[in-house]
Amino acid sequence: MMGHLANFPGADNPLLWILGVPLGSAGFLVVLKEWRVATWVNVVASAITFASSLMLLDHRPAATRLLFIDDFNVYLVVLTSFIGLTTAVFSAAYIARESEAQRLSDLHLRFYHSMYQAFLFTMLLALTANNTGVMWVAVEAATLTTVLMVSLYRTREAIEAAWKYFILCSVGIGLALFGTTLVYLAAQPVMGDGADAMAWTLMIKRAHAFQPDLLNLAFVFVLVGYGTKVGLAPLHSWLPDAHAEGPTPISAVLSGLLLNVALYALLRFKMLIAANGQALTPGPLLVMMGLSSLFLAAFMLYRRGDIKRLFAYSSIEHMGVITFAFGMGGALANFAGLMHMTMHSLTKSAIFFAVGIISQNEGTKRIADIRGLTASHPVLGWGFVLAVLAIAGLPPMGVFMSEFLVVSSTFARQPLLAIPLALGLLLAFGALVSRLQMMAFGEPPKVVASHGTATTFSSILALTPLWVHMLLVLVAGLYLPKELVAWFQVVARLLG
Amino acid sequence: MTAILGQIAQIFLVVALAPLITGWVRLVKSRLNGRIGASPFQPYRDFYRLLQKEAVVAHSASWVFRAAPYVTFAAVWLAACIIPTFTTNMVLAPAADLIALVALLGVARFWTALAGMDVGTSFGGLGASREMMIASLAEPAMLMVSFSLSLITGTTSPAQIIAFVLGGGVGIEVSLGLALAALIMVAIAENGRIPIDNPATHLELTMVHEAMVLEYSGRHLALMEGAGMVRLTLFMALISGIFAPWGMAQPGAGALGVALGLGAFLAKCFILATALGFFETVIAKMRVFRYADFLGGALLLGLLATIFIYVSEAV
Amino acid sequence: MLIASALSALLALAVFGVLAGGEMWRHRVVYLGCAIASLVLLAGGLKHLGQTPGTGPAIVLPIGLPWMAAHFRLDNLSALFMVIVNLGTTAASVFGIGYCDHVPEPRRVTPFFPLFLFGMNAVLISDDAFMFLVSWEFMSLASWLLVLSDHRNEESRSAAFVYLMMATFGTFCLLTCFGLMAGAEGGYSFPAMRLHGMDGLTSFLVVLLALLGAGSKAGLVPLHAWLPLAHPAAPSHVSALMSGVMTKVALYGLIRILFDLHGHVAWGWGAVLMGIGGVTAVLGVLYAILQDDLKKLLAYSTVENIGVVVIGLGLAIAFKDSGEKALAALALVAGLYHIINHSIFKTLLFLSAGAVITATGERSLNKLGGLLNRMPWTGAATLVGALAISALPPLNGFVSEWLIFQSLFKGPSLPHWAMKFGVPVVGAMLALAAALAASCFVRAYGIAFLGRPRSQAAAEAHTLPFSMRWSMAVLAALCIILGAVPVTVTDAVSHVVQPLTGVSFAVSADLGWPWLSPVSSTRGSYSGTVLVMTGLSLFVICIVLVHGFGTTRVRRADAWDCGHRENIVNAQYSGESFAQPLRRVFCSSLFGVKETVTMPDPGDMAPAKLEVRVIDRIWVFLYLGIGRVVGFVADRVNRMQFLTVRRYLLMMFATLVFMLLVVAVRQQK
Amino acid sequence: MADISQFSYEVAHLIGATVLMAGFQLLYQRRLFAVLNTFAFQALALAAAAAWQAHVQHAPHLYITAAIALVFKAMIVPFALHWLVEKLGIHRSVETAMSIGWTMTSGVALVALSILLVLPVTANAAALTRESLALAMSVILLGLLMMITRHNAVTQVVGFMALENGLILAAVSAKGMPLVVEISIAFSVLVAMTLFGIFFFRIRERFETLDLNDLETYRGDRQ
Repeated sequence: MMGHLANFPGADNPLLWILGVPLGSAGFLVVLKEWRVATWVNVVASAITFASSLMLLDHRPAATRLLFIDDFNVYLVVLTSFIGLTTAVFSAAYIARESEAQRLSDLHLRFYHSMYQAFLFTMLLALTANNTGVMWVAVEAATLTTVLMVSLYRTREAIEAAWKYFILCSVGIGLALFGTTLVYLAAQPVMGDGADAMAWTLMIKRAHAFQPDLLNLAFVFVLVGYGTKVGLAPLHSWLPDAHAEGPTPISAVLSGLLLNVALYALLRFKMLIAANGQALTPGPLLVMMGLSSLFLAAFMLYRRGDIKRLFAYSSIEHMGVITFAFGMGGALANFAGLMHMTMHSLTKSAIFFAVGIISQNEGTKRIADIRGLTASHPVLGWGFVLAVLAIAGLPPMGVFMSEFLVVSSTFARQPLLAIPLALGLLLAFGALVSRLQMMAFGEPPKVVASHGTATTFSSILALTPLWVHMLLVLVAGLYLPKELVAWFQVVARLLG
Repeated sequence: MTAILGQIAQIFLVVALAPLITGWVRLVKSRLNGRIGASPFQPYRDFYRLLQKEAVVAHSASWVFRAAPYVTFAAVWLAACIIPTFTTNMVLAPAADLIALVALLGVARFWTALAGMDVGTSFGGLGASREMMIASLAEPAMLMVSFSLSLITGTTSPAQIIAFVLGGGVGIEVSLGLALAALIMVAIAENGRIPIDNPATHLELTMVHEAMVLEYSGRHLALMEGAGMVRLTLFMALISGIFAPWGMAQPGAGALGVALGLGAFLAKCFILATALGFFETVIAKMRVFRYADFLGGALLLGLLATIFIYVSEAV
Repeated sequence: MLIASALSALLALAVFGVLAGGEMWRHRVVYLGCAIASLVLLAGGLKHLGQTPGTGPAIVLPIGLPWMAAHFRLDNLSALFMVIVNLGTTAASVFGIGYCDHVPEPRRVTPFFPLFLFGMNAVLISDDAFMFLVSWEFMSLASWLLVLSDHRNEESRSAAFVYLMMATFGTFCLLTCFGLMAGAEGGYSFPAMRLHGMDGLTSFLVVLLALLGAGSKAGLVPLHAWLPLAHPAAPSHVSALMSGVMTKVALYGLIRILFDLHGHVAWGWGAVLMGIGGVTAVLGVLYAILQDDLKKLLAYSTVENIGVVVIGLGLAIAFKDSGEKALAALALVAGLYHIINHSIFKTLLFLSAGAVITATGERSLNKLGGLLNRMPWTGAATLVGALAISALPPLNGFVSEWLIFQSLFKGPSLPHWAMKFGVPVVGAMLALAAALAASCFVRAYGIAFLGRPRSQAAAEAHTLPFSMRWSMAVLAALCIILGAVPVTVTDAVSHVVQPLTGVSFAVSADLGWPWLSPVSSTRGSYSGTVLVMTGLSLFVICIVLVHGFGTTRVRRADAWDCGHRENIVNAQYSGESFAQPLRRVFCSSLFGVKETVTMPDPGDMAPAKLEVRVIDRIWVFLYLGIGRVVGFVADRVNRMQFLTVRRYLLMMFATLVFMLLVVAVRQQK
Repeated sequence: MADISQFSYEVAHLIGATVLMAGFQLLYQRRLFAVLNTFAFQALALAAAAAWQAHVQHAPHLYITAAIALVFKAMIVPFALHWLVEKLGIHRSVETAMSIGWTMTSGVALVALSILLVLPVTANAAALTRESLALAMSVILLGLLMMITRHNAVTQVVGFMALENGLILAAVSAKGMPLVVEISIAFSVLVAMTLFGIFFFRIRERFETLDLNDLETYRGDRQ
């Protein structure tokens, strides 16, 4: 209990900064009145967090009972803080234009920035926690912060979305807690009472001695619980509305970060099962949920009229693919899954950046009202085209590489599973491309909704994160750094 | 050396002989119709007359119109060069085979059809359109005939086929008969004879070939008509050469053999031309859209000819 | 390496194309650069082709799949296709120098053009599955953007959509195909795949998927539907490449998989390929005959020619599997020769279609006419192309068809009864397709270039920049050269074929240059060279005789027209009327052709109207059918978006209970 | 575990069973106030269970959990909901989506499923844990069942709380599970409650009713 305090990192430990800066700035931003300053504080805090996360690449602090860094979470921490930073930059531009349009009051903005940092904190905590309980708390807290942000606009739709989100995720998170408890129960006879039986680093070493039957049961609850958060069909229902009704930067971090973190939690538990060896393999369950998500989302994409919901469903689709990959298991598919997680985060958040600007420019979220973006706003429009093509899985962007690996390796092993996978991907591809063509090409509407007051600075600011992300995705599609590959391969082995 | 001489003789023989054969067919038809008819040498006189006349060319015609007669005639002539008439010992024989022969006739037809369309009259287009429809069935039928011949004799070269048949490699086979029937049908279509086309008609409902060359006059017309005559000779040589090659001079044959071959060829042409005249007199022309049935029949006969070979072989 | 630098130059040109802005000269510079890069690549390919058969140097770049890097290699097959591709791209680039300001939005064309060239070349030199597919899809992507360059046009957009869907469908098929060949361990490099053994089912699936994947890109029936939509929608120099060159890259993929990577395809697949090829050829050309749009017509004609090539490939497979290596080599040489030829004349014809559109602004046959008088260069070059594509001697198209026929004629020597009976049928289909192609191009050329102008635009067609004319002239010259000296080409191609069939085979072996004498001298032979020379002499003799005996006088007058002497331009045969006999004979049931004649009432002076409606049944039943099914399911699924929270919870609850039950059941075992 | 006598098992089971019974009762109630009262009773039983575990395991921190359950769940929440119902004038009968009989039957089936799942798997775990686990899982599933068979928002919230009760029952039964968890549960319940409060407030402000059927007229993305 109090002994946990001894586990807190010291000042030379990057983890202190990674977790401390967001938490501290969340507190500070609550009291900061001037929103213009707050946007920049937000950016600076995120930048510091990102910079400290980069230090992890250099040396990793030793694991404590509370926090740890290993091959799996190191890249996710860097990715999370990176997207946190880019989204903060985008958010600065976005908020500036929103408040010009007078859609948000000062109080709301204060609240928004504070919650943004709090959300980052919970994400990073969930990733670095070496304790199943702490991780659970962090994910729950993430739900709470995002619920508040989703309902930020106080519109009828926003509140309904937040309500749905809250109820479904609370139930889900409750089930996840039960799963966590079950895992503790499985570990406790082997590890003894107390925090040892909840520490990832310790559990994984002795997982082979755990009660397999209990682990089976635990995994079902964890899967349904965290799976809700991942947005796997048929647990996905909160996701599209929550993405659609909140401010766009929040949609970006929901898709780019929250889903990843929930999946990360799920995968940690899968590692335990893999290390145990006697438990039922969770593969079929994951494959099933992956495919159902893929197909549901693919068909849903054809009937979407709202641009943000469209891409929210696309997130469901990709989470389905990733889950499928991990369900298949094996070195190639696991590698592909990890790669896909990364690429999806970067690409999807980039798409939401673009979507944010688009809906601000055009003054609508209706796909039918958006036309000819490449003609009316070339830089934005082509960036958007690039991003959507990337998410649709066209080379040379990164998503293609992971889809290539998943489909081809699955086909060599289980042709009957690969066929629906390929079909689902093709279906989703068709929907995305047809919408993309509608929005990006064609005759642009004659009268562009008047948001012309936006300064050039803020529009450049808004576009930079989009292009930075796309550049990364483009590079990653052709070249991955050796270290990252090594980490992926280690994790892929652990995932079984 | 004899091959070169044989070739040169062949080249000029076909051109020299062609009007006579056409004249003879006309004469036979006239007599059967109860007319006296013109001399079989009348076509030569017609040519001379046409060559002396100036050529009238429509304002809207392009150079294609003026080049087409020469190209058409040259292409048919070239095709005729490679069909052995009196000797198989020809230097150009390996340069083209039956497939190339079909294609060379295709060249002539292509240009004629283009010429028909060049002036921009409705008759020209009508003729070209019908001609191409006929060709689109006749050509495959002809190729199927080549296919079955190649299966029977192991070669597509006319000279080699004839050599094979002369060598006694073939007995009387069903497929050979089918191929002959198909070839005759194709020949009728290719030469624009009754029942497909009437070379003497200028009635718009029935014209095919004549509609395309309607605008020609003078030397152009002479060449176009000459090409038709050479084509007729060519087909006679082909049919008689393959299915009745007797008397044909082989490589190594002496002057007597060549003379014999020449005589045999003239005799065969005479018989075929008489038969053609007779046939054309007793039969009526078809409606345009019945052509498809006729030529489709030829195509199927060709196909059957190939397949029947297995029957003969299997037994 | 020269090739590598040319490829990087293409990428750099794409960047320059983005920055080109509105200045036309910059666009011209990009095209000039493309032309130079293509020439370099062409030279590289030729240089390699000249060398003895064997594997070229491999290049490994640290990109692509991290644990195996990207492998590139230029072997004989890729060198041959590199020559084919870059012949077309050179011509199209040169054409583009003059043409680029005639496209609707040059800024949407110029940057993607070099990327397209890059993609096609990269496919050819890829030596592992990943890079192959990346380049393959990259090629599709670039061409999709090019199709979309006229994005304000609704038709172009839907064409682009269908195109990209089909391309991706093909990519997925190839992806799974490579996945099977690589095995679960992921041996994605081509050398590893060659060594990877396959059981019966895997082998079956590999061929099927390769056929679907490459076939959808090449335009085999029934996967051809995108082709006549997308090819015409792009700017003409791009259409030329898509039709003339990109489909060849697809065939390259097919050959690479079936003859090289897989290597032991069963003869039954050869039969299937031949059947598909035959059907594709006939249907393709029939569709072409019915078209009024010049570019659509050409696109359908591409479908036909792909069918012809695939017949050759199928035959080669059957021969190879039956141990007839020399005949396999012959069939493959024939197929490859036709690939070369088609890339040349189809590029030429599309470029000339571009020239016609530039000069008149019309692409409907019924608005053209008499262009030969206004555009003598283009007209002459197009005539050569039309003759070549109609497989008429002495041009190149005939040579390859002749070779295919020759190998087909040997087909019945195969031991399988299916082949003995099937080969003649395929032969008949091929013959039919060839003959119909001639009709098709008589119609196209006769109506567009001959006769009298059918519209003001056609009557006022203006001349073209010299770069456009020259690119066409060079291609036309190539058509003649490849037809006149075929042996030189077949000898080069047989180097390529040797590693694929395992036998060293020259088509000219028996009689020597310049005689094509497959199998033996008595089997039937052909010599374009001799034929041309004889034909020319006869032509000259003909002129000399005629002019010697007669007069050379010419009088210009009105057309006689059986004495009708009317001057109504519209009384000329139109595209529809020309096609009418063929339509009646071949198409009425096959395509659901409907002709409706509206006669005016007696006394009414209004003209009678004939409407012809052609339904592509494959499109209606297959493609629209799939669309309807997807729409139906999507409607049903979409209801899930509008449930209450309680029902969503119910779904969650049901999932949980279901999974618990699964665990309970599995634990009992 | 030598000091844990047979007696302590039996008491623990008895209390656990009481919680479960209360869960069933929740399903059975037709009136809103009765639901609230039953919920208070369940929370009370939970507090007792926590306290007993604290005693048996010699884990004093569990007394805090017991206290939270007692004060917060058994008293404050029911009162607050009571107040809300009166204040907002909510219809006081429970609208069910599934007949009570079927609900009860499903409930029994769920309990059977829980027992089926838990009993074999913890064969060599502590018996105390085992049975409590089965009970806890049943309570959780019943809570979920309640959420999906009731239209009314208040009953849904109660269902959710019942589900949490099951979670806590499981957590306190797990021997030596660190305090982190208890704090977090308490914390989340607290926050959840405030959130609910906020929601109720807003929902009242905008939709005039707490019936979810009215709330979800929009449901996003109608075309």
